[in-house]
Amino acid sequence: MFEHVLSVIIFLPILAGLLLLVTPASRTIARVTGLVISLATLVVSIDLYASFASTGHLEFVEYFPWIQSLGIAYHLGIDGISLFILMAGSVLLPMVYLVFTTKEKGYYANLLIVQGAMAGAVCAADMVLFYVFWELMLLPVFFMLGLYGGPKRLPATLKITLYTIAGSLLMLAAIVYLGVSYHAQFNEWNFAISKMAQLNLSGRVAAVAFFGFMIAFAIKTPLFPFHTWLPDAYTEAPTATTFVLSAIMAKIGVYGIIRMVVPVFDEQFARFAILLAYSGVIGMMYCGIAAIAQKDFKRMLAFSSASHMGIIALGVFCMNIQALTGSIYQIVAHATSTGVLFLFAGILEDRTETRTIDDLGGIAAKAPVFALFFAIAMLASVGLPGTNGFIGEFMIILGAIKFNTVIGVLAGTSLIIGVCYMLWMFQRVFFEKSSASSETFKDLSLVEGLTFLPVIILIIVMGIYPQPFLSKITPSVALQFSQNVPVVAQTVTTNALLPELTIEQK
Amino acid sequence: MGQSVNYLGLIPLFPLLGAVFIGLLHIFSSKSRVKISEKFYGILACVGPVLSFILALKVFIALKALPVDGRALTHKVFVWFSVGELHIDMGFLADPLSCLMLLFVTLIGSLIHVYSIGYMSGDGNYGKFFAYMNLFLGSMLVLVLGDSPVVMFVGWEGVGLCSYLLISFYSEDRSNVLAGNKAFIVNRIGDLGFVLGMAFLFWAIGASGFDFLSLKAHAGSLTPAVALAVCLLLFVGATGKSAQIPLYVWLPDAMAGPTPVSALIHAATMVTAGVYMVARFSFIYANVELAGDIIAWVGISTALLAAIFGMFQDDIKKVLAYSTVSQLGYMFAGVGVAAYSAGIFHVFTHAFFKALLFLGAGSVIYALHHQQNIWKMGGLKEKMPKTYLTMVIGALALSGCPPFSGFFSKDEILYSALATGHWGIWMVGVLVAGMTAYYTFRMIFVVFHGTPRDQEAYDHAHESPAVMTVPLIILAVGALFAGFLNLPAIFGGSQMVSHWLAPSLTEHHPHASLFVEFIAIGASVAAFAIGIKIAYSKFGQGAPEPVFKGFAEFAYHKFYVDELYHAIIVQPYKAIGSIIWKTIEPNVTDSPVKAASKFYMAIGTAFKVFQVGYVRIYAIYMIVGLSLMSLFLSQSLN
Amino acid sequence: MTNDLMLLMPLIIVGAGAILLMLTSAFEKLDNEITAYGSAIIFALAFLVQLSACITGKAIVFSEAFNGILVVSNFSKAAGLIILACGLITALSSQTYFKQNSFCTPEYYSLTVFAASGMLLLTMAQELISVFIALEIMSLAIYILVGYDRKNVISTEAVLKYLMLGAFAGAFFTMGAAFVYGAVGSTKFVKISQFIASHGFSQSPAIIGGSLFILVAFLFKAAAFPFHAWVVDVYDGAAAPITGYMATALKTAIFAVFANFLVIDGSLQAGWIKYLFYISVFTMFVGNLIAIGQQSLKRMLAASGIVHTGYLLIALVAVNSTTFTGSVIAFYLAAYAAGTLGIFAALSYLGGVGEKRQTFEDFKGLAKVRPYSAAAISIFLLSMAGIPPTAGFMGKFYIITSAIDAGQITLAVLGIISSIISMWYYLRLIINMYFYEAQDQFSDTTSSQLAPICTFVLVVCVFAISLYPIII
Amino acid sequence: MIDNYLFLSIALFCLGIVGVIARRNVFTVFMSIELMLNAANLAFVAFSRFHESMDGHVLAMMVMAVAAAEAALALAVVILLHKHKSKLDTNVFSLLKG
Repeated sequence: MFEHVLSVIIFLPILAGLLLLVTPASRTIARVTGLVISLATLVVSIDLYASFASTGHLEFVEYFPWIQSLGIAYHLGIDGISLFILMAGSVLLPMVYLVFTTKEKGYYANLLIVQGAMAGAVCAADMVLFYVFWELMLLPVFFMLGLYGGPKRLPATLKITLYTIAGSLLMLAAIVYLGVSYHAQFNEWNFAISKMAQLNLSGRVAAVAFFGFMIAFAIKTPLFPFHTWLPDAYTEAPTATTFVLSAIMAKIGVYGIIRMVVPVFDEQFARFAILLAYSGVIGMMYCGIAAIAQKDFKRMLAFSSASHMGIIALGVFCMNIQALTGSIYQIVAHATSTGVLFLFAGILEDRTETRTIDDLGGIAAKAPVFALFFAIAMLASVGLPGTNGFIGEFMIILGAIKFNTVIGVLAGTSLIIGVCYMLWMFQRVFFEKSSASSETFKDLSLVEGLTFLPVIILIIVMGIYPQPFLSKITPSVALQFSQNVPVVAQTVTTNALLPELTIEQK
Repeated sequence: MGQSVNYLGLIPLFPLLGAVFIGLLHIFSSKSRVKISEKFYGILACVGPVLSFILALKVFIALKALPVDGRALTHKVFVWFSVGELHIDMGFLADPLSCLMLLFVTLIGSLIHVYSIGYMSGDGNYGKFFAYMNLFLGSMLVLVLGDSPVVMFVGWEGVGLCSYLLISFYSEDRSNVLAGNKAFIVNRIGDLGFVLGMAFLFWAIGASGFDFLSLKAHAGSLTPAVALAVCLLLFVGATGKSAQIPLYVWLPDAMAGPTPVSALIHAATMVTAGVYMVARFSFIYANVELAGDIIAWVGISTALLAAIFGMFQDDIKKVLAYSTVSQLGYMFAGVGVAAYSAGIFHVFTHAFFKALLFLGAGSVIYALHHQQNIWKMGGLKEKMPKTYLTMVIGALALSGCPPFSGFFSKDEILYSALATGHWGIWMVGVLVAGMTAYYTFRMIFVVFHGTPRDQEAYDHAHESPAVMTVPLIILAVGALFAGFLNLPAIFGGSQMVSHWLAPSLTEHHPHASLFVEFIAIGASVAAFAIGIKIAYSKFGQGAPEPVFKGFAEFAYHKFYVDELYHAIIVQPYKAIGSIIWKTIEPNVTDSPVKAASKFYMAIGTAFKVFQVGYVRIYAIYMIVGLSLMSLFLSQSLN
Repeated sequence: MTNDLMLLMPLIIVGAGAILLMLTSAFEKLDNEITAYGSAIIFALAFLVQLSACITGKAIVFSEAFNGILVVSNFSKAAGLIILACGLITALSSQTYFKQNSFCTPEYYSLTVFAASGMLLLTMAQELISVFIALEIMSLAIYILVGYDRKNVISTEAVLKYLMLGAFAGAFFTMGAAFVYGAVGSTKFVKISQFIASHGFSQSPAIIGGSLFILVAFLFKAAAFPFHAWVVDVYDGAAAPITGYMATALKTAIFAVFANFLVIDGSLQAGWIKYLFYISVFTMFVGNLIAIGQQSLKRMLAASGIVHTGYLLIALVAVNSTTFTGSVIAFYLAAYAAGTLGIFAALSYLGGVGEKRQTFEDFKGLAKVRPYSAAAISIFLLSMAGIPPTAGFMGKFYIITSAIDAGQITLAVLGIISSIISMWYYLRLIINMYFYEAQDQFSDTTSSQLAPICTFVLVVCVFAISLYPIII
Repeated sequence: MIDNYLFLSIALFCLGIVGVIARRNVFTVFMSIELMLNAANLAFVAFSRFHESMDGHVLAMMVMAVAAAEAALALAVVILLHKHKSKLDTNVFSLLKG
């Protein structure tokens, strides 16, 4: 459509949000602004999607030098992998403004900012820029959680913030290490993500840097056993925040692994993949089983989300094209399904003033449309064929089997684990006799229905006819696997320049 | 290979569209106060299945026209998903096997839709019911027609979903919903096997096309180990779907659904999907003796177990449910001994008479206002002659009385078991045949003969409307004559069905002596006679409700298998869940974080001690630091 | 010669201005207001001159003046800029501060200017005794400013501690200078470096001992472990603007001269790196540990000042004496100064009469009452914590990059860890300001807008410095 | 020759240090600091003699000047302290701590 489309997608919401914050706008104005801006972003992104050529390389590249002396640049671009996370954000976020109509000004403003920041993190092609947006994502979450969260919000806020920042600061050190090693090996300063694949990293410090990245992403994703901030945060956070966290932000963690860890640390990654895969699959089972014990449906959804993230991450660790494509597809699928589910949870909470599963019941009879939509989203999240949940999960399991039989079989159990807690919850909330609190439950209004309808349709379409979407992803994934062989240029000479060696001399 | 046509996709499409349309209509009517007449729903609901049936006939004719070894129609609608070597088309395949399934699924489906118009009348969620039924039929047809395991899996899970939805159709009642959950989850356990089997199969031979035809072409290159693994994993899927040991537990509970559902899904079509799938993969199973034996034994022991349970049930539908399980056991015994055509043929005949029996039972239940306990019935044959007659035909077919359809198909299976030297299986099979005859006629006698046990219910009883009885009659005709389609040579027949199926199955017909064949027939007939004799002597003149003791009581409670599963699987699972949540999460996984923060605050407050506030002490700090530095300095210098 | 004088112009302006103010404050016609504006004008003027020197001045690196005891380098120019800016902000926010606090006399402002002149001299000094004199000019002025509130025993105690320990450290400095003089026969850095080059560092004990003593003095002024203990008490006792002034300008001057001294010879620096390594590690962690336990805002900021000293020491460890530009240090100092001064400027108008708002609790719910001030303070805190896209992040980024580039990976990682530790007590204030209901209406804050304006100017700076990181 | 001077100056310096950390009276402490400064001066003078150059003397003069300024300030502070709590014990002034 026009130039700098990515910058528009990133900064339109951020600027609007800041504007709302500094001006004494009323909540209605804030909401309308949010809606308009996010819809505008959606339009731009759809245009972007349409004109995305799926070459596999970065497209819509924008490059302005930022700090020449260190080769840091304002460098944006998307490929098939990032495109879908970007789209997920742009498609899903407008719903919030339509569904939740009576929130503070800051609520909507922060939503806008976080949307822009997430888009930035996804589009950034420079590690430092990525880090900037990565940290920027957290601040609005911090404020939304702390300002508009539930009764026990403060500990949750502190936990998520400190936990995440701790992780990302380690990542910062790793990023700098990469930049410096690049300087040492090719004696020019550069922080471009794509360049880092040429590095050949080995030895202790490289492994440390690898874990610097991995821990940061593992915390964000979250990957077992770094998930402990999640239940509190997801439960205490206002619905929109939980929605953002689970639907998109968690995915950016996985995206980070795909984008920075897999190509750059190919050697270390190959070494630790099995370990990581186990942590992914164990996390899936652990959280899935824990979900069945939840009395609070929001917390149950939180655990289910963590469980799904486990299997999505597993797809990345399996190191074959099916699994990786599967997890990217599952990222989108899970974004849609779990996002919708969390929004529904918010609606339930708003209308029944309870989050306890046992206080509810018989809602299906009261609200057929709501029940239908919820059921479709739920079935997508348990991976029923015909919904988009199946495609990704199937490919991940397929890839996992190839990667390691045991892990594959364990991954397969997600078919069962997911269904157990979901059906049980569905039974107690939607079926059976209607309880006092759900007696007067209102069905979705027309606006709400029309808000959710596109996503519900998307869930089914992506399940029945996924190929158009996949064909945009696969080139980039194939490229990932093709470029994984490290450039062996001047290995011998540059090893002497590697920082870790110089430190041993000291 | 296989001629490409462009209408296969439509066959499942019609019911699916019907489902969507009816569903939307239902929601619309429930939102706005516009009432839509049941007639309209009923007609709408029947359109899809009937159209599919007509197309199925078209398929049949088209296949007939083709040369025997080239009998396959394919229709690739679009590329479903294709990543790397994985390439899955949304494609459909009609070969003789699927064609046979197609025909009777659509036929019986249509009949049951018609029947439901009567049975479901007056139900609040009329529209919803038909939406689900259409959805089910569509999924079933996808299952049957799918040209690759993955597409088949779509239908496979789809029917599972529909059965969940329909079992928990009366969702106010918790037990129904629980039954639905049970069905779905148990099916899912099976599906895990299916998926893993698919995955192994794919990595073995799937790279060059994952549809059945190319799989069949490459089946030879399977290593025995992989082949065995694939067979068993897929069979796990089959046990889930077709209610075999150890996953049969969901089917009896599934009777919580409306009776037509039980007839359509849990008797005629869905539960036979497992058998169909094994027959589909016959090109693998045929080469793996061990897997075949395991299947056969699992099948026949399921048949025995279910028959034992069946003899002590007092809910008319439960009796039929266990008889279904038992018959499914037969079918697996059949396919297990590599008599795939026999198994499929039993599927075919069973569909008729079991649907018939269920619908008959439904009409009884309908007549008695949803009374299902046979000990509250009795002497109904005067009140509802049509139902009685048709049900007797069904019962005879079920218990394998010549020349009813059940006889031929069951005999075929037992004969092949015998002919392939599986004596044990044959003997158990004959025993089960006797038991089948016994419990079937026990039901018939108790329900229709003797004196009414519940007088005023009896007085209100009445024959069902035509819309319900006509399907009964049609099915009865099927139950009577379907057997002749596969009349074995010994009766001067020419096994049409077997020959029809031959091109799409990999089996070698055993050739045993005529003597063996006579033994088989004689034994099963004798067993039938004995069974029916005992049943008549005990219940012929009407008998009081028996009180079960000892083994009978044990069997009446189904050997407490459900309780066992609940105790060793469900409870521990939930327990683990709450242990993780209550104990492990806070005390193990989260403990490092907690400890870190505690330590953090503690050390922070502890450190304030050093800020004593006495300036002299600060000076001392400086001096100490200085002297330490100089100490290290002197160390480093010399 | 004239060129050299031009380069010294800021120093001259400030010095002359200081004396002028001191004299004029004898007239009681001139009240605090006017002297405040006067000092502000002096700072602004000097700042502009310095700025023009930075921009237009064709960078005359190491252009000699006064026979090589003073040197103007880009680094010293940058440091001077920071110092003058800090002075300006301090003068302005003091004006607002003294609307609520009554112990002001006109001399106050001239003393701030005096201190500034000392600092400027310090940044340029290339000779030990002139370093000592500059140090004392600065320190004496600061001592007085710390104890300016004569009625208040707290500030008197603060000045006692500061003066006593400061003089103690000063004595060490002179002794060190004496040793170096004894070895070299001169106290000029140039000569010293020639001497070390010819004789070698480890060969001459006098140089080692002398440099040790000198280092001690610097580390004391920079508040590095184990010479840090005074900082918390003194900052607590001093008036908010002065605390800010000390925390930023003084630290800038000290690190300027510290770096200049350290890089006079490679072997000298190499000889001390090991110690600086440990000192910086201990400084970071001890500072954090002190900060965690604090309830008073000023004490927490003082402790965090110690932590930042630790980061700056990392930069010192990483400097390469041959290709030294000081850009990293200068940038970090600028970023740090913007954040810290901002907070103290905010404190000087939010603190209330007699600085009655001191602890974290006192600022609960500030965001509900004064959203913009709360936002500004949060931004400053985030900058100190090093969260992008603030200046603090960029500063930290440069320091870590330089450290890893110099092969000090361990040090860099430790720095990262310490900033993880420091995160909590920065967030704590934000949480207090935002996530609680307001008990206090902050209604007693003054009408004077100078300090608020400074605050928001500094907010702009925080972002500007990071988004347009001019590497000097 | 020079050694003796150095020994003396170092001895004085150490005395000063001891005085600072051992004594609690503010006066004594400041006098000890003066002692340290003078030790430095002594060293300067001695070294300048040793190097046959007058720089050392100049430096010593400057140090004295500064020391004088410092002493003046110190006296002012002492008076202040005495005003507040009519004691000169440094341990009395420990309100700021923790």
